Amino acid sequence: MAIDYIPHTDEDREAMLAALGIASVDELFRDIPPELRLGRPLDLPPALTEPELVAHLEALAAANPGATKVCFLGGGVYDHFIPSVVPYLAGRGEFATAYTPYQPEVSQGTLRAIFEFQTMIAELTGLDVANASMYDGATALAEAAFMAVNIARRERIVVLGGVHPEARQVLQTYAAGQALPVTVVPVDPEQGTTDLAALDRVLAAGDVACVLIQQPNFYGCLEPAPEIARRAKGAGAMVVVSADPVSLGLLEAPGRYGADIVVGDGQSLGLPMAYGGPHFGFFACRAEYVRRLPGRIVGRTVDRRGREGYVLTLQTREQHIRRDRATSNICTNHSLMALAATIHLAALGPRGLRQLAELCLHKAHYLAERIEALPGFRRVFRAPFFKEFVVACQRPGFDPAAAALDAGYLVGPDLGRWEPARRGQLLVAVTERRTRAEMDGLVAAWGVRA
Amino acid sequence: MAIDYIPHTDEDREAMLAALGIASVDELFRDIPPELRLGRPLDLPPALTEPELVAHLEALAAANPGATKVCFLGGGVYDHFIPSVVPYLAGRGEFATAYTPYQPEVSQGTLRAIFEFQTMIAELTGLDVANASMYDGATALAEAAFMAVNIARRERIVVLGGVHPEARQVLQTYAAGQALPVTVVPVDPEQGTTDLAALDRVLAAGDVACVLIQQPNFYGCLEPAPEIARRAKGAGAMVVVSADPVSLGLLEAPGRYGADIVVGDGQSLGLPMAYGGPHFGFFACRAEYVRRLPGRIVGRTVDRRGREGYVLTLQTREQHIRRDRATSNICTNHSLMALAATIHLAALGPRGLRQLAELCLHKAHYLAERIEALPGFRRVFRAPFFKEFVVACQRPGFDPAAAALDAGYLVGPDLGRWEPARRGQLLVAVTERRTRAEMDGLVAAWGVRA
Amino acid sequence: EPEPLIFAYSRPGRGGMRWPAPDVPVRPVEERVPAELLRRDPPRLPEVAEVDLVRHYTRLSQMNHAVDTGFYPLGSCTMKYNPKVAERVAALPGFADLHPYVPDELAQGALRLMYELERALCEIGGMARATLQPAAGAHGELTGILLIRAYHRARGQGHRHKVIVPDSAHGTNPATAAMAGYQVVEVPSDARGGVDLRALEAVLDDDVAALMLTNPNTLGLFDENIHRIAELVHEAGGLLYYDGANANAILGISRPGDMGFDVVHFNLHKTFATPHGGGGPGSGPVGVKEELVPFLPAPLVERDPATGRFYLDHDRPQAIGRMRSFYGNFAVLVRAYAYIRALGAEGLRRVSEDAVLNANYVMRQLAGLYRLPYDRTCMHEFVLSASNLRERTGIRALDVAKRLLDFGIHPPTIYFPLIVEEALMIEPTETESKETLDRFVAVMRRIAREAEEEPEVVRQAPHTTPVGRLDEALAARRPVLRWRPEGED
Amino acid sequence: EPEPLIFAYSRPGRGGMRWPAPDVPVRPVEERVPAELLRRDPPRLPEVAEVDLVRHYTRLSQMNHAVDTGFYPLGSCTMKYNPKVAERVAALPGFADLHPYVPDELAQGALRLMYELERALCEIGGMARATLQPAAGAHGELTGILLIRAYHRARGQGHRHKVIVPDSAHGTNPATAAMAGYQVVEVPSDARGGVDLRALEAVLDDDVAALMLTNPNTLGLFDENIHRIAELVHEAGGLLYYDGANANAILGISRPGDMGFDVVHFNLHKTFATPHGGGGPGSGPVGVKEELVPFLPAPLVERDPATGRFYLDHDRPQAIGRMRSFYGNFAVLVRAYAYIRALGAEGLRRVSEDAVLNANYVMRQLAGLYRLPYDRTCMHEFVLSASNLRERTGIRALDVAKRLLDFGIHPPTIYFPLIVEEALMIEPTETESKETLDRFVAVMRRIAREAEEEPEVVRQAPHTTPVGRLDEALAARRPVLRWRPEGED
Repeated sequence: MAIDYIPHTDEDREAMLAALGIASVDELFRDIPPELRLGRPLDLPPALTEPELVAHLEALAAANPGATKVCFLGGGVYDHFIPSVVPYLAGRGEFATAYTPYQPEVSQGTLRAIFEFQTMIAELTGLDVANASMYDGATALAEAAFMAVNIARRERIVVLGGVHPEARQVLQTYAAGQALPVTVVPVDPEQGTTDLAALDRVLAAGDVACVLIQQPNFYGCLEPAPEIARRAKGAGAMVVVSADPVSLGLLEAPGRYGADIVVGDGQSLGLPMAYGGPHFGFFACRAEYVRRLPGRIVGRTVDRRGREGYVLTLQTREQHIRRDRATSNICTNHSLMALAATIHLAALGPRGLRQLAELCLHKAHYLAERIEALPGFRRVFRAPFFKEFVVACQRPGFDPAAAALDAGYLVGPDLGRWEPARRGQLLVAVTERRTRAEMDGLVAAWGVRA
Repeated sequence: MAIDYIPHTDEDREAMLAALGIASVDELFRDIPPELRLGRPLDLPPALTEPELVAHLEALAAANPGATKVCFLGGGVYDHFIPSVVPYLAGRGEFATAYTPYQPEVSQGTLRAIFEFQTMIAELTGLDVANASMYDGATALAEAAFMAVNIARRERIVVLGGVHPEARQVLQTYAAGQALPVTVVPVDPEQGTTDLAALDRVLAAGDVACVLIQQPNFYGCLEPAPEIARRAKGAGAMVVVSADPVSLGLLEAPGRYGADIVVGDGQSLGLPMAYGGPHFGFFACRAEYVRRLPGRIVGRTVDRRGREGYVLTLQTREQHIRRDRATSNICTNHSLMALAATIHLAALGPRGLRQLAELCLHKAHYLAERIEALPGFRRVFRAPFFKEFVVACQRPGFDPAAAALDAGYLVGPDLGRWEPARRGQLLVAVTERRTRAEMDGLVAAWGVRA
Repeated sequence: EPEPLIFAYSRPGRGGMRWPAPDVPVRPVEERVPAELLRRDPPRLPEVAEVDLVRHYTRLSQMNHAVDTGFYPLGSCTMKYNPKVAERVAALPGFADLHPYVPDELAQGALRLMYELERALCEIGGMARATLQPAAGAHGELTGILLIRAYHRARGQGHRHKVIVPDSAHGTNPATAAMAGYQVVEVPSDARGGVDLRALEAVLDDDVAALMLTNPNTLGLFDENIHRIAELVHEAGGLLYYDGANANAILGISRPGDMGFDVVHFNLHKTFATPHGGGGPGSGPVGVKEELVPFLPAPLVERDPATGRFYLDHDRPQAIGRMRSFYGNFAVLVRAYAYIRALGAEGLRRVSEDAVLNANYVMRQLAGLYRLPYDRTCMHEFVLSASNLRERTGIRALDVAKRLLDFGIHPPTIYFPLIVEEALMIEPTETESKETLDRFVAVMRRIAREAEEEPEVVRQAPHTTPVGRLDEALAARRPVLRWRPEGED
Repeated sequence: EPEPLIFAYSRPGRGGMRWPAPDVPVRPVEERVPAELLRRDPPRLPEVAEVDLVRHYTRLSQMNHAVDTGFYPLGSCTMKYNPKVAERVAALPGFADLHPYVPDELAQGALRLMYELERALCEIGGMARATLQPAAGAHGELTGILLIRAYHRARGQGHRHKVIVPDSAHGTNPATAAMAGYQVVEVPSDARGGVDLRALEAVLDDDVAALMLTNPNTLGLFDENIHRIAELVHEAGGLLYYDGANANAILGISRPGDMGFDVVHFNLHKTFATPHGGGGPGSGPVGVKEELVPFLPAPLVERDPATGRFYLDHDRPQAIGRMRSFYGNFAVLVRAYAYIRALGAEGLRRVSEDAVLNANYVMRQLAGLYRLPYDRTCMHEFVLSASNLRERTGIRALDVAKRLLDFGIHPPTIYFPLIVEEALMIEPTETESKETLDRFVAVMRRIAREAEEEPEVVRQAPHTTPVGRLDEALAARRPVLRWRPEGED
C-alpha cells in the first residue's frame, strides 16, 4: 500500500504478537467463522502515494468547471464571501480532530464556541435557546415539525408551498415514518407567497400541529410571515419558521412575530458551497420547549473551585440516555460547521451582517430591474423579495440558462426540476459577491442580439 | 479606510486622550517639526475591503500563467512535491506570529523545532553544528566565505565557476564591501566541472582562504568535490560546499570528504517556489568553528528544576551584543522556512529522502537520454549529473524554449542570461513530480515535425 | 484564567467586517421590504476586532483535547488519525466552490468521485448499491430503517411494526427505530456477549421488520452466531441492519453483506478517517442488497454506458424520498474517497488487522487490573469494568476517566454499553504506536494503584486541565444555555 | 512533561514519506554517479509516523507565545496583528507555484505587484526608487550602506571610511557598517535622548560616509533636530541612512525623505504586518533618493510605457551587485502589498496615530512606578527603567520580564537600548485594545507591588510556563547544539 498512517514497524508487531502469545494476527480473527471471511483482497483501485493522490484529486477537482463560473445559482446555497479568518481558525486541528465534548474538562474550546453559537442563533432568531446544530436546514425543519407535533399533541403538519421543495421532500420522508399527515398550502401564482385563504381553510379543521414557513421563501419572495403566524396561532398551531440567516440582518427576527421554533440552513454563514455539504442546520425555540429540543445542547456550570465551565447538558432528551424515547436519534451533528458560522458571525458583527444583507438586497434588485427591462423577460412573482427571484423568458427558441452559461454565468435552478409546469422559470440569486459588471454581463448575454 | 485591524472605538480613543489630558492625537506628534509633517494624505490607491482585496490579489495571481505550466525550470529553485503536513503545521499561528525566541520559557516550540533543524542539517551535511538559518543559499555562501577568511586569516576567496552565477554575484557584492579579492576558477567547457589545473594554479599562490564549491554545480554536473577538497586542503585553504539538500539523500555528506563549512538553499525541502522566496539558507560547520558562526544558534540547557529546555545561545557572536565586532549583521533569519524544512525532513525520513533523490536522478536521466536522441539536440556537458542538465539545439531557426512553452512546458533558464556565449543553452531540471508523459510531451514538442 | 466567551471582547462600535460599497444604485430598504418585515433591533452579535477574534479562537482551540494533540481511545468512536492530505484535497476550489445545482456536465469530477466512492463502499460492505446522502451515522440508520419499511410495504408486509435491538446496542438504534415509527424490542446478550439466540427466537414473529446489529458489537466482540442470527431473522421475514460504527475491525476481512446483513451504514468519520469536527460533520452512507436498491433515495449517481458521462439520476419512483438536501456531505465524501484511494485493499486490511492487534495488546495487559467481563479475543475495541476497583476503593469509572485527563489521554467511553457496570470502552485504533499504547497501560496501572493508595488524587481529578471537574447536575438543574449581557441574566 | 524532540518518536523502519514508483526505466545509481560521490551512511533523520509528527509539532506550537495568542509588546519589533487575509492571498497557487525564472510575460501579475509595492513604499518613505531584494532589516542595512559606498566612489569620494551611529542604535547598525568595511564612530545621545549635536559636529569630517539613524529612535523619541542633523551630515559630504525599524510611528505623518534621509530601509515584517515567523522571514526593501538610484541592485521591475507590460530590468551597469538570489522574499512582499492596499492612506495614518496613542497611554500610567529616563511624549514605543525597582528591591528588568510571562504577556525588550540601565522597551502597537493595555498596566503595577512585598515570587518567575527560567549561562558555557542518539553524546 502507498500510505497507511500506521506507526507500527514489523518489529513492533512481532513484539505485540509475542506479548499476546500468538504467531499471527490472523489468530485474533478466530471468532469470525471461516466461511464469513473474505478470503480475497477487496476489489479496489490500487493504492496511491500522497503525490499521486493529490494529483488525482486535483484532476477530479479540475473536472468541475462549474466551480469557476460566475454563480447566480440559488435555491438554498449561495456564493457568499468567506472571511479569511473563518477557515483558518475552524481548520485548526484541535477543533477539527476532536469529537463530541463528552469530557468537558478537555473540551472547553468546542463547548465555549458552541455556547457562543447558541447565543448568536438565539439573537438572530429572536428566540430564547438554540441547540448545538443539526445536519442541514431541511432535516432541522423536519425535526421541528416532530417537536411541534409532540408539544401540540396534534398530528397534522402544514407546510407552505413556498418551502424549499427538497425540504418538503425530507419532511415527507421523515413524517412517513411516523405516519404523520402533511398538508401543503399552495402559493399564490401571481404573488409567489402563501395563498392565505387556502391557509385559512386548512387551519379551520383545528387539527394542525404546526405551520412551517420559509422566509424568504423558495422563490425568493418575502412571505407575510407575521400575518401567517397570527393566523396559525389563532388556530392553535405552532409556528415554525425556516430562515436564511443572512436575511436576518435585515429582516425581523421570527421570534418577534410569533415563531415558536426557528430553523434554517447555515451555509450562508461562512461555509463553502461544496456541492451541497457539509453545511449545518440551526434550531432555536422558546425557553419553555427546551426539554423537547432535539440534539446536543451546551450549558454553563461551575467546577469544584467555582470557575465557570461549559458542559453538554439536558442529555436525558438524547438517544444515548433515553434510547427509544429520545427527542431525536441525532448523535453526531455538524459542530465544526457551527463553529465556522460562529467565527463568521463574530467577524461580521451586527453592522457587518446588516450591511451584507443590504448589499444582497440592493444588488438583487438592480439585476431584477435590469432583467425585467429585457424584451421577453419577466419576473414571475410580484411579492417583495430579498436576494433571489424567479425569471421567465418568453422569447421563442431562446434558452436563457444556456445563453448565460455560454457567457460564463450560472443561473438557476430551473423550477421545472420540481414543478414541471414551471419549466423554464429560473431562480436568480445575487449575493454581495456579484459585481455590477457581472450583472451587466448576464443582462448582455440575455439581450437581443443586433 | 476599508480595514484597519485596530480595536479602538472612537470612545476608546476619547478615553485615552482624556487620560493623557490632551484633546487630539495630533498633540502627540508635537516633537515633529511642522515643516517635516506631510500635511497631505499619502498618494496611495484607495483602500480595499477584504472581499475586494481578495478579488484583486486573485486577479494578480491569475495574471501569472507561468504558475500553471509544467515546470522543467531549474537553476536553484525546483518544483518539488510538498507534503500536506508541511504548510498545515508550519502555518499554525503560534509558529508564524511569534518572533525570535528571546524569551525561551514561552518559545519552546520554536526553539525545539530549530534545535531539531540544526540536528537534521548537521546530519545531512556530515558536520557537527548548524545555525538556525540564513536568508538563502547565496547569502549563506557569502557569509561562509567571510567566516573562512576570518578563520584562515587569509583574504583571497576562490569560487568555482560552477557556482550559481547569482550566488557569485552576491559573493562579489559582499566581498567588495570588505575589499576581499575573489578569484573565479573556470569550468572545463567539455566536462561542465571545475578545471582542476586552473584550480591548482590559483591555489599555488598560497594565499587562498577558501574554495567555494557547489555540488551539484549550476549546470547540474557533479563536481569531483572530494578531489577538489583534497587539493584545497593541501594548499591550506578551507573548503566550503554549497549543496542541494535533496541531493544529499544520495550524495556523500560533504563533511565526510573534507568540507569545513556546508551551506545551501533549502527551497527543495518543502517550500513553494514563490517566485524566488522566501526560502532559506542553511549553514553548518565543524565544531571548532562554532564561535565563528553567523546568525542564531539554539542550544540545550536546563531550568531551575533541572528540566531540559532550549535557548538561543552563544549570543556574544551576534550584533546585538558585539555590535561592530559581530560575526555578521544578521538578525531576523528565515526561521519559519527552517521549521517547514524540519517538518518536511521529518515527514520524509532517511528512506523518503533517498527515494526522492533517486527518483529525480532516474527521471532526469530518462529525459536527458531522450533529448540527446533528438536530431539537432545535444547535452552540453559530459560530466555525471543529478537532476538537472544543460541542452543546446543546433537546429536552425528552432527556438526550443519557445517550442516547449507552446506545448505548455517551461524549460530553462537560458544560460545566456549570465554567459552571452552560451545563449540558447538551456537548463532542464527534472524533479520527482515530472511524469514520463510530461517528459515525452516535451520531447515531442522538440521533435522534428513530419 | 480560562478563556472567556467572545462577548467579553465586544464593545459597541468595535470591529465588524466591512463590505465594499454598493456598486449599484441604492434605494432605501423601506422601499424594498414591507415595514412589518424589517428588523427592529439588531442581533447582539459580538463586536470584536480581528486580533481579538483570532486570539480568542486560537486559545479556545488550545483548550481542546483532539486526535492531533494526543491519544483518544474513545470506544465506539474510532478516533484515528485524520490525514492532512484529505483536508488539502477537500479544500480544492474545484470542490469547495461548486454549487449543488450546477449542471451535471460541469461537475463530472465530483460525480465521478461519488460514483467511485459508492462502488468502493459497496465492495467493502458486500452491498449492491449505496446512497451517500445521510449526514451521520444516526441519519444513516434512519435512512436504513425507512428503506426496510419501504421494502416490507412493497411486499405487502406493511404490518411489520417491530424492530429488534440487542441490549448492548448504541442508543441511536432504538431511537432510530422509534423515530421511524417502529416499536422497539430488546433482546438480551448471552454469556459470551453475543445475541442470546433463544431470546431472539422468542421475539421473532411475523411483526418483525428488522434486527439492528453491530458486529463486532459494542463489547468489541464478533458475534460468532451471526450466520445463524441472519437465518433466523430472514426466516421470520425480517431484514438485518448493520450499524457500521464498528466497521474498523473488519475491512477486507469480513463483509456485512456476506454475514447476511441486508442494509449497512458506514460512518465515514470513523472508519474512513474523516475528522470528527468536535461533533460533526460526519457522513453515513447506506448500502443495500439488490432487493432494496429501488428504495434508495434520489438522486443516485449513474454512469451513461454509452458516453461514459456521470449524471444524477432523480428518476427513482420507488425511493423512500429525500433524507436531506442535495447529495450528502460532499466535502466529507472527498476526504473518505481520498483515504480509500490512499490505502487500497491491502492498506484497509492492514488498518483492521492493526486496530485489532492494538486492542488485544492493551486488553491483555489491563485484564488483571480491571475486570474483563467477557474474556475473549476482542476485535478493534474492548470493554473493561471498574466494578472491582469500585468495590475495593470506591473509585468509579468516571474517576478513572477524569484522572486520565491529567496524563494528556482522552478517557475511554464510560458507562456504555449499559450491560456492563462501570464500563470503560477502549478503542485504541490502528494509528497509535506501541509506545503510546504502552504508556496508556502504564498510566492505567498507575491509576489503579492510586485508587488503592491515594484515592483522593483520583477522586478529585483532573488537576491539570483548564477547568476542574464540572458540575453536570447543576447545569441540567438550572440550565443556562446562552450568554446574556450583564444585568440581563 | 514538556514535549520532547521529534527524535523521541523515531524508530528504525517507521513512517517516512512514500513516493510513486519510478515511471521510467531505472538503472543502478552506481552507473549514474561515481562511487566516490555516493553517500555511504544515510542521514539519521527521524523515522516517524504522520500522526506523531502532527501531534509533535501541534504540541510544540502550543508552547509558543505569539501575536495570535496574546499581547506582545516587544519594543522595536512591532509585534502587531498579522491579518489572515494576507496568508490567504500569499498562498494562491498563482503566486506560490511561480518559478523565479519564468518569462516575464508569464508573471505579469507578480511583476505588477512588485512595481506597485515599490511605488507605495517610495511614497511612504519619500524616496525615488527602491529595491525589494533585501531579505530582512539588517540585510537592507547592508544594502543601503553598500549603496552609499557606491555613491561616494562614483563621486571620487572613495576615501570616506567612517559611518557614524548614535549610542542608542540597534546593534545591526554598527555590525552592518563593519560588515561593509566601514569604521564605526559612535556619537552619544543628549539629555533629551536625541543625537548630541555638538558631539556629532565633532566627528563630522571628510572621512564620514554616512550617519545611520532611527527616527523615532530606539528610545521611542522623535529627534527634533533631525533637520539640523541632516544639514550637518550633508554639509560634511555624508549621507543619511534611515533604519526603518521604527517606521510604524510615522506612516503618512512624516517621511524620512522629507527629514533629509537619503537611504531608507523598511521592515515589512514590522511596519507592514507580515508575520515574524518565529524569527523570519522578514523583508527589508531599501528606498533611495534620486542620486542613488543608479546603484540599486539589479533587477528592478520596470514598466514599458508603450505596452504597459512589466519587466525585470537587469541592465543596471552601476548597480552595487546582487544582494541575494532572485528578487526578494516575494511571498512576504505579497502580504505587505495586501496590507497597504487594505489600509490605504487614511488607514496607514491611523495605524501610526493609534500606535503612538497606545504607547503614550501606557507610558503615562507606568511612569510613576518605573523610572522614565526621558520624560517626553513618546512615539510608538517608550523605554522605562527598572533601576528604581532594583535599587529598592533587588528585582531587575529580567525578573519583571519573567514575571510577565505568568500573566500570558510577552515581556518588553529588555536591556536595550544600552544607554538606559535596566531598560524595558515597550511597544504596544496599534492593534491592541484599550482593555489589553489596561490589563498590561495593571499587571505591571502588580509586579511592582510584588517586588516590594513578595520579591521571591518575581525572582523565581515564571511559574506557569512549560519550563521554568532557563540557565542561559550553562547553555553558552557547555554548548549542546544538536541532538545525538543515546550513547553518542
